[in-house]
Amino acid sequence: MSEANKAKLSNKASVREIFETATEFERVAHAFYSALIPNVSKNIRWLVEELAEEELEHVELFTKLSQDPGVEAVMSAEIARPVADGRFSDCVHTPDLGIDPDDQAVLQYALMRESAAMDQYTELAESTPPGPLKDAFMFLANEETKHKAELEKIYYEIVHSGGV
Amino acid sequence: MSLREVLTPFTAWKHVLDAPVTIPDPIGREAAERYRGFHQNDMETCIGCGTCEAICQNGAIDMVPVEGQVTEKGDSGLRPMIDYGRCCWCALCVDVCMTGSLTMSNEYTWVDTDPDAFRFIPGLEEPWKDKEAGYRREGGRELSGTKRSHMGELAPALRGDNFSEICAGFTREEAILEADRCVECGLCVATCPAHMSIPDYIAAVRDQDYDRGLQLLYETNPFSEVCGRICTHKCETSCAALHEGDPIAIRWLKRHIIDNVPMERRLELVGGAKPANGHRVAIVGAGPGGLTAAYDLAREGCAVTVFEALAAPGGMMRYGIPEYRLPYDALDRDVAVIQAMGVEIRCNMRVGRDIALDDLKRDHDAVILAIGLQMGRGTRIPGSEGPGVEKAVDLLRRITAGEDVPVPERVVVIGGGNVAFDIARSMARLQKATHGTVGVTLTALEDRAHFLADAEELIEGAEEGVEIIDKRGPQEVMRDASGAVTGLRSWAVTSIFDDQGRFAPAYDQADERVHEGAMVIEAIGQMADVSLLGAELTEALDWNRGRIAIDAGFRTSEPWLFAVGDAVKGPDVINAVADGHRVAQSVMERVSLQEGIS
Amino acid sequence: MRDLHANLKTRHALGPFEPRRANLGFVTVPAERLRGLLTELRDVHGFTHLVLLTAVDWMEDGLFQLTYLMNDRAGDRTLGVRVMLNRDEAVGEDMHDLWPTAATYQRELKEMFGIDFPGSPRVDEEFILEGWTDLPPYRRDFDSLAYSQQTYAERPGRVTHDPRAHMKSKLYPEG
Amino acid sequence: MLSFQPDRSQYPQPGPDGRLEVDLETGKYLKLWQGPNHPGITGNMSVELTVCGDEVVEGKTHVGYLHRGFEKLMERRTFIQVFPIVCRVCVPEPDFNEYCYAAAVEELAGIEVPEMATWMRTLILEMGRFNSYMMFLGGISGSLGLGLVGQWMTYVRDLMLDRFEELTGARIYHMFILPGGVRGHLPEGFAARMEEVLQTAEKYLADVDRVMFSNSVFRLRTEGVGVIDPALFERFGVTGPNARAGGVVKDVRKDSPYLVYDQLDFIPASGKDSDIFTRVKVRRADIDNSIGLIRQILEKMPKSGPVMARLPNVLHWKIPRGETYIKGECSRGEYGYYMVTDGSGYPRRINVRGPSYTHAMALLEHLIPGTNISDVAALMVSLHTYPPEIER
Repeated sequence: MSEANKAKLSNKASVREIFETATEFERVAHAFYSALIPNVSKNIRWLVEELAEEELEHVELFTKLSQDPGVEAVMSAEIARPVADGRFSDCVHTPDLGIDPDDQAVLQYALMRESAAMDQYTELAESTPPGPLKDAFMFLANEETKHKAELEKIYYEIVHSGGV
Repeated sequence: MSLREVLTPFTAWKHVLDAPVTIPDPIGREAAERYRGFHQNDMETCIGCGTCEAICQNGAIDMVPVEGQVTEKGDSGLRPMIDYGRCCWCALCVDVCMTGSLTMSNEYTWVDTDPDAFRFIPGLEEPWKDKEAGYRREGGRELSGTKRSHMGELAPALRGDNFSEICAGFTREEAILEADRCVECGLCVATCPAHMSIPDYIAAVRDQDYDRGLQLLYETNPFSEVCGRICTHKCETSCAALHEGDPIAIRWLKRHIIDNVPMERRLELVGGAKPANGHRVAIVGAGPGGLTAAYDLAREGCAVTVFEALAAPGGMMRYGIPEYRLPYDALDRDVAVIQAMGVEIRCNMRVGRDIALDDLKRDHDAVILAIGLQMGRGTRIPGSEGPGVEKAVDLLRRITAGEDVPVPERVVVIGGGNVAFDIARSMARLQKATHGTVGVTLTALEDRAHFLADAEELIEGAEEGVEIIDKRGPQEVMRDASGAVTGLRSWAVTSIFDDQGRFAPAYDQADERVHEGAMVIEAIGQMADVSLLGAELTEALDWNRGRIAIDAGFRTSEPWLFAVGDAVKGPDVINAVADGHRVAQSVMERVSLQEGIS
Repeated sequence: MRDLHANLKTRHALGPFEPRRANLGFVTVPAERLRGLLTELRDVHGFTHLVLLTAVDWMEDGLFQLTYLMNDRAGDRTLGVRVMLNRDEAVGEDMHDLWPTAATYQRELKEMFGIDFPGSPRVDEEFILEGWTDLPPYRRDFDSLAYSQQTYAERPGRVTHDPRAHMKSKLYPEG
Repeated sequence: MLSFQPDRSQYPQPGPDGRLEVDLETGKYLKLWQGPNHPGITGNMSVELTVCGDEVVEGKTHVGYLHRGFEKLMERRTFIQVFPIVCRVCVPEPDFNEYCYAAAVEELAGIEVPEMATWMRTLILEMGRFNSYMMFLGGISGSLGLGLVGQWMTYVRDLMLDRFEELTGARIYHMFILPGGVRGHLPEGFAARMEEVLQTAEKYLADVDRVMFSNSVFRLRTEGVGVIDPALFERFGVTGPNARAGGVVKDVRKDSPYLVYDQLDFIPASGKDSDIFTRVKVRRADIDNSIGLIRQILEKMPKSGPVMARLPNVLHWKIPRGETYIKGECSRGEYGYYMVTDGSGYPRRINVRGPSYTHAMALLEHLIPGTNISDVAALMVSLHTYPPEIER
């Protein structure tokens, strides 16, 4: 077990650490979906494109936050490591969905990510001291919740259809 | 002549001091409770069916558009306007009203200097609008029947172990009784995707003119054998009769017509196709959409070839719907009429395997894709990969094809739509025939009131021994150490739709159950197999959220290619039929245009 | 009633007896046998009361049906005697000598159906209609609706809509 | 008994064609029109009188003032659509039309009417008869200058109209008896309110007995006047109270019972003298009969049960080919509907047989010669005429 992973298992983490994981989480997701676009059949490309776009917005949000002096000021503070962090951190590693994954596979992966993100941000919003970072986590928690709900609906609309 | 007779009349004078019996001021005298006074109409309940107008012997009623009343499914948006210059207050309009919206207040005085005021629309702002007293018909709708006519069905005991057709169809007497109930308002026509002339063909049943009935059916639908049996009959959900009774059995009446016209007579009545016009059209898929388009185009004189991947035409009508709902010979008769128009159906010709789409493109003026939704969706829950988990559509197809399918003593079906019931009831029959008992559990996310399947599926399925468990969300297919399926683990569904009516199930994880079974069948959804398009065409085509993008005329972004049916649009046979007509029209426009150019 | 019919059938060349209720039936008699039948019914069989005399227009068959409804009050029996007349030159036999009231019926039939009864008192006098020049109005080929539309002005402003056509125009005008 | 004995030597004699030769140029004769608006005429009808002095030598009945062509209208309406118009044939006693039409349709269509409905129908018909007689008493007294009785009777009739209103939803054209049954049950407390009306009626009728039947003027002007020889009854188709006043005790309710009359006790009123007085007297007794019948019906009728039979959808209702005649005893005599169907959705022919058709035409014209001008009104009203029955 690496030092870094040991640190992750302890129940405290610095804001910087959390912040960087989150930034990475969103960036990887955006990159993953973007890379997937040309590899899926055109008939499901709309889905991946929509997912990539969502993630891009979040990446931009983190970029903006990192330039915020108020955020910079709390970077070294220690906060409770979220329970969901393990699952969340795992998502930084992108899966292999195979060649030409179908819409259901993409959706299931996206749903899993959204679920982890939602839990992570919800906990972070609770434990981060008040300030622009807490606001950002709250915003993200809210966003990911909506996002997950929307994806679930899309999932059921696509998968549970045609059967009458 | 006595003095008494001269004097007695003067006794009348004793009344001279009596109080007058007349009412000093009769204005405002309240009429009796059930007095037939000025009309009232509950605008929200009224559906604008015009039955009041039809029965009015004075011709006092006009159906008129009213601001705020929207024309929509089951409501014409029209409302009665009554000309009090003609009305005789007989209240037949109230007695016949299909929804009970039209009533009468006991108000009877109305003074106005404008004669046109007496041509009025009840239910707007008249002073007696909300008055409680007044004529209400006693005992409900008496003037047109409210009970659906009986139709013979195989008893559950007689059908549980076989695939014999359940519904016997109406006898003539039953059909006439049922047709008699129709008030010919025509609200159903807008709801029917093919806009069939429903009131007209029902009238033909009433008149016992089956020839006329058949011709009316064929004007809009070459699949009356099929639709007369398994149509989703949304028309019946906008029937005026349903507001205070059973809706008219439109579907069964359609079947009754077709039941009463022998095959040779059908061909005579339908007549032949126009002379060949030299155009060639290829259709991929012999389902209802493709064959309807084929029928129309062939009648116009096109040379139509239908390429069907499976061994027989019909698509889901044959390979999806079980025989007990739609016998194959009924489907064959519909297909035979289509073939009689000169349509060539080439079976066992899977495009992309046995023939290339490019070849079709090259040899024809237009190609219509009518491929349907042949692939079943899976839940992809843990354990769902591997033997023992089947897709409903695959199993149904294999049953139709006569293949042996495994028939365990206990089976779990996931899904609450008609397909789920089709497989559940088919498996129940096979179990009954094989093991003598039925062991099918059907679990669905929805609660009973919101099952996508038709109500009679729930009733008949239960009669046949299918255990229906609603509000269960599948979580895992359970397997034993050897990997054999042992059951399905599910959570209770606490809510299924969000406030916008979109699917968003929520679960109670504490309420967990395992449904025992050696086979789990997934019947949750279907998708189109678009692989036949090939990468190049897939890339070239425009798409719309997973489906081939089409315009109102079912044209794809490629001018030679059209697409129709479940794969691009509607969810059922009648929609496919309706769209088949439209795509045929677009194709005709295209080929005529080519003609103009060449 | 069946016995009576059997009794009269041959002598008056009656058609088959058509019972309606126990005390009501109908029978058709050739026009030339009508007077003899009615007289016998009245004088011998107790059918003294002529309930009504009216006509039915069987235009499609080219016939007028005259119905003499005869009632035996003591026996509570009613017999409808039918005579079929050629519609083109409909002439009935005057019966006012048997029942003076028949004259009124015959006068009305002349006016309303155009069936003549030569010899009937005042048969050509106007009965109900004054200055009528059209077809006798109770004939089936007189169209009372067309007559009223031609004769009287409709008050303007009435327009109706067929629900089915209206829904088409609103919801699916194209198809 | 006073009697008018004119010198008839100067009268016109029938010509060879049997018609009177009245030469107005001689100045001996005068044409006098009684009606169409005249207190002695109930409804729009007129009698064209030829008078010599104050004696009437000839009378001709003229109708057509309110011809609406009902029988034609009926042929142009579906079976249910005819229902609202039949009552309009007769204002004072419209219900007979509703009953006869409904019964004819039911018979030809083979519809069984629920028992409750037959009781309700009988009740309605007796209420209608009562009201018809109220108008009659007013009419006959009015035609002899006794206006007071008319006022009383109008009041009593109005009370009965209140009962009609609460039972049927309308006062005059009730449109309550429709093919298949009737439109509703008795309202709560109806019997008690009806009893009040009947008791009020009896009170007023006792007054009428005093001021009319025990009135020397009334008796002088009606006794022995307008006598119909009972020998004429059959030839002139005289029915109802007009015949019963001449000793021919025939009443369809008894002789050919319909509805529930065979379950009710009553003795048809009758008399012997066949004059105006007896005809009025018979009707007066008929009113008592009706009052008794209404009480019996309300007491004996079932307390619950359906009032309508199941009909085919009335919008497509076709009735097989057939013909029938339905009759009943209305206040004026035999009332009937002769209906012919041809298998279509419309009646082929409906003929309305009203007693006035014979009473006010052939019979009246026969009775008028030799009467005094001032008696014509009473004579005519004593036959109880409703002109619309003549010109349906």
